[in-house]
Amino acid sequence: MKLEGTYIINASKEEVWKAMNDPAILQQAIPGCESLEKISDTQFTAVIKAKIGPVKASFTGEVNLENLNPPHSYTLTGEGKGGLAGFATGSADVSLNEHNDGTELIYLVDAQVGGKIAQIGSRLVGGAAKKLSDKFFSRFAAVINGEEENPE
Amino acid sequence: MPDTGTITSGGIGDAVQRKEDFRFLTGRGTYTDDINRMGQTYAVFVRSPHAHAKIRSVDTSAASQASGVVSILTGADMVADEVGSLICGWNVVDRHGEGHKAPPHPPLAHDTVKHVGDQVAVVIAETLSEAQAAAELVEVDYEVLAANVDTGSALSGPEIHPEAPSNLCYDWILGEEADVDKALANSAHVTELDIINNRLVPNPMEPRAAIGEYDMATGEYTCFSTSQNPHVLRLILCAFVLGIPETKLKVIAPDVGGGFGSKIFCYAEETTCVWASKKIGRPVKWTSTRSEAFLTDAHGRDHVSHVKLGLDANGKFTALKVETIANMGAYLSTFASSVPTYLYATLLAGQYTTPVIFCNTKAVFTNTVAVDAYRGAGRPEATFVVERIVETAARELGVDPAELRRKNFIQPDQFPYDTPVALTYDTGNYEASLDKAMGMIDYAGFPARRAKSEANGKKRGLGISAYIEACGIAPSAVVGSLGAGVGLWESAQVRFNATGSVSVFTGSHSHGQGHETAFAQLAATKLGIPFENVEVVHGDTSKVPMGMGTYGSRSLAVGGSAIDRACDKIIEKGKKVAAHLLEAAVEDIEFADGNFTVAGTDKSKAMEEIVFAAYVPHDYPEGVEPGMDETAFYDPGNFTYPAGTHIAEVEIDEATGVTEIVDWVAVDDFGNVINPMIVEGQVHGGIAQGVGQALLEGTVYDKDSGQLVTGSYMDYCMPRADDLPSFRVDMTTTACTHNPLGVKGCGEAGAIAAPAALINAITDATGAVTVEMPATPERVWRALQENN
Amino acid sequence: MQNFDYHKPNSVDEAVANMQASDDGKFLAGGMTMLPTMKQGLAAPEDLIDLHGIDGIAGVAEGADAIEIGAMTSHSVVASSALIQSDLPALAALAESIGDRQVRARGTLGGSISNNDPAADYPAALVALGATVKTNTREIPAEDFFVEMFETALAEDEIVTSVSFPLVEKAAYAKFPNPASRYAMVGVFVAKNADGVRVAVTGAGPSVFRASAMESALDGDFSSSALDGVAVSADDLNSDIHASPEYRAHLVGVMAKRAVDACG
Amino acid sequence: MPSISLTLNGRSVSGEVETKTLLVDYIRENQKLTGTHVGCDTSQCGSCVVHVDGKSVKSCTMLAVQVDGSEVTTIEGLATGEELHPMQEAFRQNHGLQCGFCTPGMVMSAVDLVAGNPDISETEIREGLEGNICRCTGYHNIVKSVQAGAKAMGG
Repeated sequence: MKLEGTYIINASKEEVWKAMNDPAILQQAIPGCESLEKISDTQFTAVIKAKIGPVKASFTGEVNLENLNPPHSYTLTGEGKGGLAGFATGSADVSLNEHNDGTELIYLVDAQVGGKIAQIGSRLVGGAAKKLSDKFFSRFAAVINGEEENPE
Repeated sequence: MPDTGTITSGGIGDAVQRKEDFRFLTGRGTYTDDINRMGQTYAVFVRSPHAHAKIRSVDTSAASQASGVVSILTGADMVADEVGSLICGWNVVDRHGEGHKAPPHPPLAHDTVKHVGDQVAVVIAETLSEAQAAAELVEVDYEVLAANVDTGSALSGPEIHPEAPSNLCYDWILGEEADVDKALANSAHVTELDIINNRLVPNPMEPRAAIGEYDMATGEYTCFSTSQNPHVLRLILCAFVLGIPETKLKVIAPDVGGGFGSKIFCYAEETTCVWASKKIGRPVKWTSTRSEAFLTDAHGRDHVSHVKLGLDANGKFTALKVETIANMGAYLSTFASSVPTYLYATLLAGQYTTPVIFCNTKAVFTNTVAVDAYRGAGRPEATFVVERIVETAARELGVDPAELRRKNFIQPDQFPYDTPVALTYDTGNYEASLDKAMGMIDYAGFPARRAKSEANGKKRGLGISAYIEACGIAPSAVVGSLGAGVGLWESAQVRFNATGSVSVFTGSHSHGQGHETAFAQLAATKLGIPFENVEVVHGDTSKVPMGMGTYGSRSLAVGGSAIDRACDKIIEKGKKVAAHLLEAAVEDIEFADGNFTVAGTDKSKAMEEIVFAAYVPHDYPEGVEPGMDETAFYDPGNFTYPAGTHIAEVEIDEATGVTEIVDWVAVDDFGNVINPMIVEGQVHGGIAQGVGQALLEGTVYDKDSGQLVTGSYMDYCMPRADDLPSFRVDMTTTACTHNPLGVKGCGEAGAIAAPAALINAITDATGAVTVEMPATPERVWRALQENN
Repeated sequence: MQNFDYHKPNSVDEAVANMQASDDGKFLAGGMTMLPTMKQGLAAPEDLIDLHGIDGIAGVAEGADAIEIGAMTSHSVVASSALIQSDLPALAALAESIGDRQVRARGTLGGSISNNDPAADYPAALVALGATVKTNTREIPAEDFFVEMFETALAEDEIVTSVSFPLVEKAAYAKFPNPASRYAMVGVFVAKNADGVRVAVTGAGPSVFRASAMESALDGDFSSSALDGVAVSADDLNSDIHASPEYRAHLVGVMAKRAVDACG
Repeated sequence: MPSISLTLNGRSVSGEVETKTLLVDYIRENQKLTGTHVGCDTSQCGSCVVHVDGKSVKSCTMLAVQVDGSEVTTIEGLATGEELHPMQEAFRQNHGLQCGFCTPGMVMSAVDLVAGNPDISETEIREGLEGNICRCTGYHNIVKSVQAGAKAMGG
């Protein structure tokens, strides 16, 4: 499934780019992210506790930064295994443009889920994915903007 | 029709209540999952969450340490034990003379997984929950490959089997393409239509289950299984997969909670349970969850077709050309290859005199669960093609669809009728069914009803489906020449006990059809004994001589005929005994109503007396064996051809696109009827599944990921009571000419007839040329938007 | 499914204490969502705190210009309550449309709204009627209670005790069920009282929402024809195999009209 | 493990159960009453319907610990000896079953549905059986059975 969105962030393109490569900020932004450990500059391992309504599943997996074109764009890819729940994979093409109020961040997410969540939760998968990517980018924007946001 | 509540004597034609109902109604049925064996263990399969992937490694180390784990077995263990591939029992030879591609189908995958749900390992533990917990700890490392799930584009998608280039299983033809093309070119009118036959999940309410058990003392295996054909399962397991002599494997299919085709096949799970039971020395039980059933039970249908029908200036059909892509799924299931070929293309004549027909079927592999026979198997697809294109032609030409059909019907005096697609219809009267159905629905009054609906903001439509099917697939010599790996006879053993009760052993299996009742009626009538005295035994390979099972509406036509033949042998022998006791010549003995009588006299012996004499042969004819126990194998001379007309009338809510079935009439010709109550019930159930296909049931695989999106009742829409109307069912009768009972089979008719009737009604109401199945409210709403 | 510690407290305070003592606890009301989720292995709480043993949080009571329904009141009780049938028949009819007979026998008002499934029926009623959700610690207006998909204003250890539904002049609920699951694919609850008309939509979006353009149109002329041409944007609506956003948007309009007509 | 006591088909039973034990598993595995069936895992098919304190519920969506102190009736408890309950008899008379797998749940739902309503309409029956899926009968004869059963029960 594909999702897209745009955020205006009150910071320069360079500042946003730096944040996009900062594991600490990424961890704060990824909903339910319990740990994000750096393997290399572009590779991380992550533990994410996803909670959608009654469903609670822990995903472990990798996050990679690809197609780096500083400070304009990159692709954030990830895949996680959630045991019985199944798995999730996705990529987000993120690009930055200068904007009157700072920087315009445009994302295009392509995500897939598999296993039990795909099999029995199809009516909710789209909404959940949208909610999680909105959460990620809005938190990301908030963290850069220095706004208070309590990560779950 | 008799009132189905009537209790009568239990002879042929009586709507007698079913013998099996008391146990089912009181919760005393014995289904496979109700059986528990001493020392039993529980199996849980580790399944692929990916549609297509290489297995890099399977790590069972953590799982094997888990509480209660007895054993964890993988594909590598099966390779080491030389367990065979699950086979396809029907070799379809393609247009170039090559056999179909049947790539290996290991019961446990060891190299690649090819659909979501493909099994990789089995965890066996002391309890079910321990097995479930441990299965979660099995770590499989997959290299995910691109998935290919779309029927229409499968040939150009990622390759699934090296043995099947371009994912082509076979490219098969029936008929002469050049003749058909020429006839089409010379036709006054040609109607063309793209037709999709949607994939269905059979969903018998009882999920599959199996127990494998090995007795070290005797070297014998027992397999309890939810099978429609225990003997066929035994044959496949013994001869092809596990290499066990048939004397050492007993298959028991106890009460089975519906099958609809999906329980014909030899599956990985029962195979694994039987194999594993010897490895661990204990019984191994597996019961499918519904979620697993969605991922592993063979699905049905899934065709994409392009169809052309030619008509001359008088509206007579000149030629039919059908090009179909049929999805086989990831592996070639037990009888999958025969479904879109011999069970499909051969029915494309329908009830009509179309002189030339050509069908090309390309069977393709995809990363989806295997597709095989599902109620109707090929014939619903054929009927849908024929009845949709005929309806469309009538609308294009502006002629009454009933009249166009009538004009092209094979006439009663043309039987036996050779169709251009290899079949010989023995008998029928298609117009009689059409007339009766039109009368029942008040066809003439439809325009007035439509006008009334329009006034209430509703679109009304009427759809006819004049179907034909071929049941009781036969004879063995013919199916053998077409590639079938088995014979298609049926066996019966009729065993009188000394005190006059009768056990009838049949190789066909009952999983809802009521054999225990209908077969008892048959034997009781034939032998002239009370219905209550007859018990029908089925489903156990150690009791029943041999059998081919239940599918293709064959039980009565083939299995029933075998019983009839065995009864003939009993009567024949009884005559010898009676002649001796009555001091008359055998030729002078007549048998009627349970009595052997010397012709022209009142000298008579009842069946019970003869049977007693046969078991206590103190005064007995010389050279005649004692006992009264006869076996017959019946191999029919032809298919049977049930046919009829169903008419659906619908009302569509213009605002929402919701279709309501406001009336349904079904007039079927099943030949002679043993128990009209059971027959009616079969028709109702068949229609419901056909309505399900047309309105509700769609199987959706995500095109990118290959995940099954409709994997539960949350998304796969099963027909419920409030989705369906009451049906008005009636019959016409032309007796089958080539079996002793004159019967044809009734199990699949509804599922075959219904989809075309409904889609014809919906397209009539909306004005759309086509509405894809399932015709969901949104699809119908869009059709209304586009056509008004 | 994994084992858990099962608690059956006798009071709300005890239930809260059970939750506070747990690292990973869940309240269990009707269990119609929770138990299937646990069966599938998609949730495995360490503690399950069953609210069935608590007195005083189930039942229907008449308040001043309002009906107060205890959180543990089952859908079947709401559907068959003589009081609700006479004073707020739209709510009784809504309850009767939830799930199936067996689900209605077990499922509860409190459980349903605390879960806030985007396709649940009750949220539309609460929002359109301007209901107040009462918890063990506070009162929350319905519109603040439903935050987003599966999220409410409830704290982890907060329990809904009752919902107070103000009586209105007219109200009706029109539902288009998902053909398979029978959840609301689109459900529209219309309520009219002296302050004006409120239209709440469930099933169509990520969470219940008010259709303000429809409300304005109906404020001026409370008739279904007033909704002609008042469209709901498909932009943020749900998309799944059963219905596209465009179709859902269309259905919101149809269901809203039907609800208005049903108001009489 | 918690201990529970209940009345099952008129008989007092008690014992320890794991908290995760579903009512249906308790009935089938612990009490060996296999007439109650499991046909799905998303609480929709209704093959597992039993009565708890007189109301029909899906026993796959209740915990065994939740019926502590309750009265539970399964299909095995409906008939009196060999004499069928009027609803069971109506199903037999009207051919309201084929494979029999959904039947116990269907009958238990029907008994609850028609209680006090001998003249229940076809529409009410069809809507009232929303929670029970049958794949064999097309519901036609089930509806007839339930209507006849309602009459025979006399409300």
